[in-house]
Amino acid sequence: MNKTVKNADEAIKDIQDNATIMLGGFGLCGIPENSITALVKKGVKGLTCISNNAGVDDFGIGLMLQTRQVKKMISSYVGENAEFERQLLSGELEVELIPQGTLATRCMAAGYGMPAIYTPAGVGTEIEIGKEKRKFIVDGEEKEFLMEMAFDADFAIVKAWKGDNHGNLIFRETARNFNPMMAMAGKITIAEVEELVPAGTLDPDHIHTPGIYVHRIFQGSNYEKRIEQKTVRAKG
Amino acid sequence: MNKTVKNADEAIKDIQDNATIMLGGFGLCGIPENSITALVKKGVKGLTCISNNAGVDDFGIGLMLQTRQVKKMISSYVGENAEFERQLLSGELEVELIPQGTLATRCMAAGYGMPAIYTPAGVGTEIEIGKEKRKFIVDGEEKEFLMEMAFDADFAIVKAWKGDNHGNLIFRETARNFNPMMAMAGKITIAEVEELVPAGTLDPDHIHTPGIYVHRIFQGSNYEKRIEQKTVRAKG
Amino acid sequence: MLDKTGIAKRIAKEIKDGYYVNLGIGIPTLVANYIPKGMNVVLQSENGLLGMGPFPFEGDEDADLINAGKQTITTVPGSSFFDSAMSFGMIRSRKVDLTILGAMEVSDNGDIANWKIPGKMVKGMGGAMDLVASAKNIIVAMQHVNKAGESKLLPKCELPLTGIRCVKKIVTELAVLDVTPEGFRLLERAPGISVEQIKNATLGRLIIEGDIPEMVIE
Amino acid sequence: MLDKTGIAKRIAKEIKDGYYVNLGIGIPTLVANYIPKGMNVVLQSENGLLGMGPFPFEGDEDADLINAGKQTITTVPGSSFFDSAMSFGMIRSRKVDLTILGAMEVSDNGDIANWKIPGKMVKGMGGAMDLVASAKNIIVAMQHVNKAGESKLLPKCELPLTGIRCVKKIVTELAVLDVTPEGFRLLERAPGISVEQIKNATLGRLIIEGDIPEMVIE
Repeated sequence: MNKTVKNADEAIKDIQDNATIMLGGFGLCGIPENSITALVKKGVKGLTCISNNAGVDDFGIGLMLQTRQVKKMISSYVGENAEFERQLLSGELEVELIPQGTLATRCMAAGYGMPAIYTPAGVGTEIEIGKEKRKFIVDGEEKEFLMEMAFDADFAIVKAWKGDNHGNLIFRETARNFNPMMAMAGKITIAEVEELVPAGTLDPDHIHTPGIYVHRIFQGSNYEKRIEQKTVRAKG
Repeated sequence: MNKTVKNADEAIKDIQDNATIMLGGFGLCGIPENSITALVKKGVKGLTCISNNAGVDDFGIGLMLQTRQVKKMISSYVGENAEFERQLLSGELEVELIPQGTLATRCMAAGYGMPAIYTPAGVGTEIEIGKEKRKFIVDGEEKEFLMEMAFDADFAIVKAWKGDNHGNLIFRETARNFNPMMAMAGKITIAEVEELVPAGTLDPDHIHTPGIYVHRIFQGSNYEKRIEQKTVRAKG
Repeated sequence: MLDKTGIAKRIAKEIKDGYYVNLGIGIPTLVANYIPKGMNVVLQSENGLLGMGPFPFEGDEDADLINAGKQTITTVPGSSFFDSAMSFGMIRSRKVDLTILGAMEVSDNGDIANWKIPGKMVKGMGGAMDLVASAKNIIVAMQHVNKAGESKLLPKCELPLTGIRCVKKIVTELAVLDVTPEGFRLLERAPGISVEQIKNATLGRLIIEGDIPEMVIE
Repeated sequence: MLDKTGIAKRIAKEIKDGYYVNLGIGIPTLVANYIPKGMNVVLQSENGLLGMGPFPFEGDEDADLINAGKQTITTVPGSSFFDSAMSFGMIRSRKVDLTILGAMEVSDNGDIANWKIPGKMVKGMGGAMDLVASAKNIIVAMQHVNKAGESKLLPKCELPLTGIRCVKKIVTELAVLDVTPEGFRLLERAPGISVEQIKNATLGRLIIEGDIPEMVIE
């Protein structure tokens, strides 16, 4: 069950124009750096990107915005990104903002084969427009929920800390974030890892994403792991 | 955040007659042995038990059947249990059989605050009677699903391998099974562990159930860990 | 006519390199023994394991490590453990390539009955309903006829259903058949079995086109 | 009048031993600094952490360890990491005892607006809509009036809503107020602030019953 590919170029080689891709990460933490670089190099266009954030001007998905490869972003928070703002205001870029928990759960739904889920997030706000609303009794109280649909993504691209050639993945700290759900949700899932080990090396109890969800895996290189907001305290 | 209690008796002391309780485990693997013994000792009656299986005649939930403490079992497979069969046929015991994945997912729904989920399991069978059926398009094909409701359990009782005083849990091998979802789903969750360690001992990346879901934890004793079907192969 | 081992051996030929496979209890469990050496196949056990290995050696059994049939087992390199929600999640999202299970009855539209006999003690459906409702490829290992000689390949199941329109292929002691929109399509005869015998043993619509080869099993 | 630190200190008094708390960006983040020593409180960060600790010492920052505000942080003993689905799962299932967040406007029925200003670039709601839709106890840290001196405690929010009927308590530079079915109930005055000043700064229904004590903050 060897799913190893040589590098990011090989992993993403069949991603075509107008594909829908999920990209793991929260802010710049746990993002598939190598794959993003490869997508920029390949120059694939018209992408719909499902990712919690859109990177910054010169890192993460921001790099794909610079090259105008992204047609649409589906995110919960698009943050501080001047090029993003320019493209959005000029109408070059379409943006769908959805609550972060809804984003996570719509990924999970896809991975768990659930066509739709119910969440209270967005009830009574503009988010509910066009969505089915439904009341359920929860803890003895009637409460309204929105029906949200599972995502349907051609590719999911995730970044893990360690992985093996079966595609088993282990994430590190808060770099886990959206990666496990997106790994489950992609029709084709590509995983890049900091360290690729032979099957049997990872403790089966420690694996966060079983290899069945992962179609291609490679060991990335030159991880920058940029910090978006370095906050420290004084010593002593 | 010390959630440690002395033992099973203390952990279950406020479980009253007619409570609905979830019990983790698959077959006899990963079942909360100490808590079951304490429930038998306490003699609480009229219980509704949500558990994948019902134990065997003289172990697991079977012990609570012998003492006629169980009013209703919600399970996917009740297996080989003579006393169970006797009580069922005599009308003393009510049984609701539901698909295993539905059972797991209804627990998960409760833990994830989703009032209902959709699953195709049981469509076209007697399981669909009385349930809402709905069509969704999945991978371009129309498919029918049943709406299944999140469980509403007063208590969840789970068994983990290791835990800490914050209630963080790590499971071992296939003894994990239903335990993590049930831990998330109980209004009050009780965890018994083979080894209880101080907070900070367990690697935060290895924790399967974060302590926020667990209300009481204790180190169990005298685990029998009975094997239901010992199957071996000859050496060499 | 095939014995249980023969059925398992014939089904093993349906497994392809790179498959994730879920094996039900009974004959399907035996299939694991006949997967060609060198083929990369990962066995899923729905109680929370990918990468199931053979039974342990005497003395090595581990109470925490069982399969969905509650038998003590082992793992192979590359295995992973997960909870039941994720296990059925991967089943529902069709990540498992092939599901092999037993049946009491199959109808010629692919309905399956394998969990309940009216009047007999019901043990429960376990994970069978989830598996048949979601699996992308289901092969059934079953007896063509019951002990009274009555066909179990029917126009319509008489027993309570486990799932509908889901079975893709059937391997019995007599034959290999595909389930098609037009009914059971006979693909192979068991050694020494005639087309006539299969016809007589099949109550559902049966399609017989051209010469039906005898199956080849090592 | 309270400064930001004062608001954070006052809110910290609402935290009880044994609480799991989610702190939003801005003033709520400061609250962590004023949780009484010895109190067992676990901070949840919705990007996947329970047991958030203070900022790291210079040189100890770890790119893999950030909070929901994307700031480098540390963990405390007993912490755990999990994915975003579980994180919002525990939020939706009301395992988090208290959520503290900022707001642009709150209405006297508990509606909150804090994510979008028409005509300005929208950055997104992040996790705010999930938090306000599910949290069992929401305290808002906000300014009572905007820079033009206009009330932000309104009969009805004018900005696009983040959530409805969810805010339980508000701490501003002027006052502490509960949100009740009858409107804002004034509980405490900030040091040096009169009831009259609070009245003038509040457009929504305001309930003033009996003597309103001045708040006590160390």
